[in-house]
Amino acid sequence: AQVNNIIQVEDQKHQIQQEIHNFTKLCFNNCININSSNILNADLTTNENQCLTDCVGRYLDVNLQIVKTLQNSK
Amino acid sequence: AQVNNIIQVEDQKHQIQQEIHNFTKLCFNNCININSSNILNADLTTNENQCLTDCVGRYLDVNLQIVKTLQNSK
Amino acid sequence: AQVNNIIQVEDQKHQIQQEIHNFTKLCFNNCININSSNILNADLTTNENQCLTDCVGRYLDVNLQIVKTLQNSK
Amino acid sequence: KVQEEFAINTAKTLVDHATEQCFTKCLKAPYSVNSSSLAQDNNCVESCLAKYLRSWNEISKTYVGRLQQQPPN
Amino acid sequence: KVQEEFAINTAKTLVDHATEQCFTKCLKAPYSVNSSSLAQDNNCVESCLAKYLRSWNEISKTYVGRLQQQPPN
Amino acid sequence: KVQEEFAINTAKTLVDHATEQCFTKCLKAPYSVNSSSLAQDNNCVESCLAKYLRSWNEISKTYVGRLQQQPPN
Repeated sequence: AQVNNIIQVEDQKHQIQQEIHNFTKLCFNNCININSSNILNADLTTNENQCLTDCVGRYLDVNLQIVKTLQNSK
Repeated sequence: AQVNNIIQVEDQKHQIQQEIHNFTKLCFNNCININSSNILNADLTTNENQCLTDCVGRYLDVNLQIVKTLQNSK
Repeated sequence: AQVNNIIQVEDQKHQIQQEIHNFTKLCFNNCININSSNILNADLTTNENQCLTDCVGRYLDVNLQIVKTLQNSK
Repeated sequence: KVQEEFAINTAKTLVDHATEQCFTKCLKAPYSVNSSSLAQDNNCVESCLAKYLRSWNEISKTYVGRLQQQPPN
Repeated sequence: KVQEEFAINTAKTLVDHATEQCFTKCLKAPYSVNSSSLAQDNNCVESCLAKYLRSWNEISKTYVGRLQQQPPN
Repeated sequence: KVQEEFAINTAKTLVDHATEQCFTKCLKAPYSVNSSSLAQDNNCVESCLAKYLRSWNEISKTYVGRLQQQPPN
């Protein structure tokens, strides 16, 4: 039973990690500007940081809006 | 044996559903115009509808053409 | 034991094949020019061939650079 | 039980794909939250979802119809 | 039997990827079927497939050659 | 042992995604190797990787914070 518990917790952790990977791909791609002029600059700017946070937040908002609309339409 | 049959049928249904998901992603992306001017318009136009049908049809044509070419080249 | 060995070798071959599929998708997309003017031309040009080879080579270089940087930062 | 799981998976994939598509089509970086365009974004998502579901239905019909004419090899 | 399945999987993935790439590169929305450009589209797919297969071979050689010089860690 | 495998998988996915993103953002076809811009490309990858890791951390914090406020249904 304990082994099953550990596996279940790890499984949930795995899903969350997977989501973090997906968000990073999407939001990095849309928020972070990589080009020859800012090379060697390893820090995120304030705007980039804010964009990443808002990107995740609004993605989850859109997801929630869609789930709610589908539940109400049943 | 009956359980195996049910699983096999469900597996085939699963593959077909997966294809429908993939086609919807591809063809929605290429046929449907979402922008601020047509928001709150939830219907598909005649052109959008036709584009979706042709998108699936011609994708399957390309797939068949490729399978046949490969079979003939063996 | 021998069965396990065969499965392991096949598994490694599977991973390599998977990488080849992924590289072909990425590098074909970036190196090969398909348009109406070069249809019926089934050969790769010298430039296209070189681009494919360099695409794979430099992708592996970037991968190695990233692995090394992460190992050094530990 | 297999069928139940199947229906849940379909719904889940539909929600995931619609979220991805409608987020990409309706919202643009830098995704600022206090934007005055929040209501407009929500309307766009609503309309996008409706069109996505109709597209899914249309494509199901087309694909299943084609499979009946000419089964996969 | 493992090896047979392996070869079938490789062929299947190759067909799937080539279909996806050549559909996207050769055909454009609205994908009308009665287009006078049907023959041209088919030629484009033929050429695209040939180039895709050559690319796959070229990349196999390059990748396997590199793995022999420097095995993966 | 499950946890070890988990950490290895996370690192592997991170490397794979960063390679894909930074290759695409820093290098352009025809990818010629003897280019005088080799050092510049490497610097770009270095900077891209650093930003990718910081983005991953930032997004982890945001997402986990949100899950704590409002658990997934």
